[in-house]
Amino acid sequence: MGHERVAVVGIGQTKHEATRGDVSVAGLLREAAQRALADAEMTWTDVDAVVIGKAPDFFEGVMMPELFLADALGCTGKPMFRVHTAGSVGGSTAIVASQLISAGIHERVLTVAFEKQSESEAMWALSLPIPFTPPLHAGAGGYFAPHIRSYIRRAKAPDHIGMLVALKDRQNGLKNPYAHLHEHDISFDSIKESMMLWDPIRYAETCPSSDGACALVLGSEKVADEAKAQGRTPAWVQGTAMRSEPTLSAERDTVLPLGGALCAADVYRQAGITNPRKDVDAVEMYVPFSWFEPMWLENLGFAEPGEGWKMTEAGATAMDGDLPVNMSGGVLCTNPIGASGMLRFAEAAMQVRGTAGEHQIDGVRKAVGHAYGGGSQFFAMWVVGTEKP
Amino acid sequence: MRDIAIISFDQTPARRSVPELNEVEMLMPAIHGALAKVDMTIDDIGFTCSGSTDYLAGTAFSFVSTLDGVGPWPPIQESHVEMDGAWALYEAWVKLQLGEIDTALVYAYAKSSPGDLPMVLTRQLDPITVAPLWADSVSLAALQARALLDAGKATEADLAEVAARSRRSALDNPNAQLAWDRPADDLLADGYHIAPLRKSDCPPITDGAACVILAAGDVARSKVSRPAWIRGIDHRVEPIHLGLRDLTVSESTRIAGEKAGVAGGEVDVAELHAPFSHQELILREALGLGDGTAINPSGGALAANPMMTAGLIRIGEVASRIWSGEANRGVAHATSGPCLQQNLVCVLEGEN
Amino acid sequence: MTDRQDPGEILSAPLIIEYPFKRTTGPVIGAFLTGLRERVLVGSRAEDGRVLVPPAEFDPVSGEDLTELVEVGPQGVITTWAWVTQPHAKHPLDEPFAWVLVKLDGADTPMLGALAAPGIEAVSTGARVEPVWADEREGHIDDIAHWTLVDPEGGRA
Amino acid sequence: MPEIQLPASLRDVEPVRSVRTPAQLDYTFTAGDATSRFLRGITQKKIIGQQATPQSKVYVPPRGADPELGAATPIEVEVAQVGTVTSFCVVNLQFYGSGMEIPYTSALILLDGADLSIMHLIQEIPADQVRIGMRVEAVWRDDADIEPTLESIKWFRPTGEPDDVNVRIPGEKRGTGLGSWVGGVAPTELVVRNPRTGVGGTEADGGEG
Repeated sequence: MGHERVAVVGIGQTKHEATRGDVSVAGLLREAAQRALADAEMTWTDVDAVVIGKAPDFFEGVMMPELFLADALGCTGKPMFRVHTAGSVGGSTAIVASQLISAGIHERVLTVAFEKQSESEAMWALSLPIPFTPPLHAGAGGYFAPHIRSYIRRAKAPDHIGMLVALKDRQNGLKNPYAHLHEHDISFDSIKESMMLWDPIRYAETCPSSDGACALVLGSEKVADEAKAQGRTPAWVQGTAMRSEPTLSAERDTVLPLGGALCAADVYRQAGITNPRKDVDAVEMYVPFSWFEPMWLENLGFAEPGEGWKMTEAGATAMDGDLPVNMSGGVLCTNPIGASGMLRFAEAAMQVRGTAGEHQIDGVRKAVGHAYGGGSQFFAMWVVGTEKP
Repeated sequence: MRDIAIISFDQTPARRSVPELNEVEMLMPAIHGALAKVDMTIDDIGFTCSGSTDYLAGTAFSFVSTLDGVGPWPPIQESHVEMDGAWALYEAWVKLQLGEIDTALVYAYAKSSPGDLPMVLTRQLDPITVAPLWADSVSLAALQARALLDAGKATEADLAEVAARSRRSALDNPNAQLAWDRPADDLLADGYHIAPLRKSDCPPITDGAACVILAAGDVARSKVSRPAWIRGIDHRVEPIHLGLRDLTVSESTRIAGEKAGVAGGEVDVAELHAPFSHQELILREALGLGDGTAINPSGGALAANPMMTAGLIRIGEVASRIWSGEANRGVAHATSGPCLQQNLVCVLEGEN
Repeated sequence: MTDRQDPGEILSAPLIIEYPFKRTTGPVIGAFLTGLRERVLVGSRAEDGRVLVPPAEFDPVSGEDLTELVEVGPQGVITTWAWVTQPHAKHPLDEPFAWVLVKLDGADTPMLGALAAPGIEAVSTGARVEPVWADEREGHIDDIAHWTLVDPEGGRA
Repeated sequence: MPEIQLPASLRDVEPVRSVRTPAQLDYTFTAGDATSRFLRGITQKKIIGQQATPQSKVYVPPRGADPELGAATPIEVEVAQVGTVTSFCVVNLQFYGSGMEIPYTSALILLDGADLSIMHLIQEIPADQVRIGMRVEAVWRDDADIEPTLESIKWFRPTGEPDDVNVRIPGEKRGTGLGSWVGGVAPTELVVRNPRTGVGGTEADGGEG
């Protein structure tokens, strides 16, 4: 964790939509960044450094787009850094930003993650016809569906669990004014009747493609104490961790990846969490297909093996359950890929700060933000809390 | 700040094209070489970080398959930047500052040969007002060179001197791609490539990879007799639009050099990431380097310019000269973006 | 064990990455492109009073929003240039031409363009130029077909 | 959204809100060593995996590195053209460029003699009858149509053998999966055998236990 304490002192995000036709890429980032700065009561000139994250550059068709975005984010004459760790990037970007403070290098760091998927199509960018490379027969859903099937078999889970997750997250999303999907008519039956895209994944159990950005202002202990003195609650970063493992290795477990569990164990150790189910008050986890909720519940130590789906079925992960999961509506409601991980980290911080509005859980003292990417192989997590670490 | 040193460095021989190897196949010898030089394996490494960009070879998530070359099993602590490996090294240095780990491995690689590099680089430019013009990287550098000539800060002969000296120095670098001995006057007799630049003022297009290992304090001392300590490291950026910058100076390099403490002592050697000859002159001025400093003894980017890697190689080249005792204090520089838009400066020092 | 193969045995194939990206402009860059369609050049006024062309949505120094757009040009002067002897198929002109940074009248920062000129000797820093508009304009940087030299008396060279 | 002040000349015209910027980049992709060697086997209707050492895992298709060892894979090993379905999904989405009739089945198939499943199509059986553990065999294109691509195998079809009831779903051989917390205790790196040091894993892995 380093010598210096770090806290989230400003949070901003855009309204997420399929196409944000009103703003340029720069405008999209600035909408999130300016909200974060306003929340922190700072201006561009207060920022020491900027850390930017996004998923592959082909999404917007700009190579290393942080270069053309440098002045949009007030970086002139400042350090600017670009992280890319596949789908986990929004989380790892926030972690890299926090380390600039915990290492004692900077006091105030702005971090921004984004994707403007409407500039092209994710389906195109993710399926460039690379010669001699075995075709992926059905996109990301086609990649993850067999692993979900393996989970269902291994955990002996009933079919309706994925639908319960989709219903819960879409209903949570109705409480989040920034969420992309606001499906007021959603019901268990409408999900059940939606098209089976990649059996066992239904259309209504799948994340959307979104334009959106998320930004955080991170501050040193001094900066956070000042914010607190002025009545703005900081969310203290109590632990950060990242783990990577190979995409295609013979020993790897694609259902419950070892890297994900090691990442969780590391971040809990730092945050003093010994019993995750008891010690954590709220979780934002990266669930792009509904079945990943029970899978991650097991992988992150909230449930014994084979028991994650029982937590979901019993309502433990609902807003009024003992471990609310994805209060914001999660990736199932909003998926600007590069920003999706940071949105999880941001929501965890909002819960701790008590600023989550209608989707606020009462009395959150410790919250977990989680992101993953690639073929369930890159993991980034943080724990934020009301107490100084 | 914790004492962190560069303890190992390896690179693949720079070549115009390495078609017989994919990226991970090309990269692995650099990783294995850097580890072997200090008798380490990946199991001795606390953190791994890499730099690369998808656009060069046209494959999304290129870094995902190259990670296989590290063997991240059991799972490891790892990160990737879509930047030159010098910035990956910066992230590793920050991570080491946190005090939980003592070693880090940094690698970078690029295969520029599959595409038309100067045209691929146009995709970095403002996507609405500039990129559609397909203003290639050499043309933009030529605009900068003309500005420098017009300002009276350099002559074409000065550029030729840099070009000639770099390729002459490269004769001693077994990994260089362009190495020859031709006097500057001779170069001036060549026609323009994109005026006012001649071919000799421009970098080669290179496929290659490099790996650097960092270690903290006593771990570094246990591995090499004379670690190359990072005494300062900083990076800064400017707007991408050429019209918003004074092209004859590098303000971001100047700030980074000041923050990294370049002026804090004699600089024996400097490896400057100047892909075009005139850029060396701009960088020398920005860093305040005088005649006492040996500039680019490796031949620099004019002798081998693997994208995303050439900056990391500059750091490795300076470190090598500190390990050998050839230099006591050196400056390494990395750049990114058109016409020196973003710059990193690292000050390295040996212990006496 | 097998030996490494010669490069000649390696399989290779074309890989084409092509997409008709649709970019939302936002109001400031949108106004610049609208101007091009209407044969009008506009810049934005920065906090320090400078007029930036192409207009920036935000101050390049402070990062604050810029909102005032002003008309500039259409003529301007070359601040620096580069001569291309062998144009690339993707370049805006087929014949040898100059890349130029042009500071438009009323602007403080230059913009990039391609200048048609009879030869390298015809181009110089400080020379006056003006845009040659495309016949069909749709609100795109290519609405400026290219730039051309203006003689000192005000007519075209 | 800040209010924009336009010059008079632009106040009464329809504003531009978006712009098409088509871009094409042409690359010459080269397959590299491992893939070229693998695909030359395919042109002889052989499926040739690669491994780093005689003891290490056999990877099909090989990609140039053993991702567990972090080492090159110079040893070639021909694997069987029959294998076991370790998992699958039924695709009902017309996928860009697929040209497949839906629904079709995309499966992970562990070929006999290989250590990693390949993803390929299952045909010649109704989609709703595909099972984990089902034994399948490769069906090649006509000889005249064999090219250096894995698509020279048109699909896999059932062999009619009994299902492999012991089929290993990745990680499942430890019963609960590698990344699971048992009794509230987190797994550690020692759950798996480190292939370089031999530390970790169980004796069945050849590790120290």
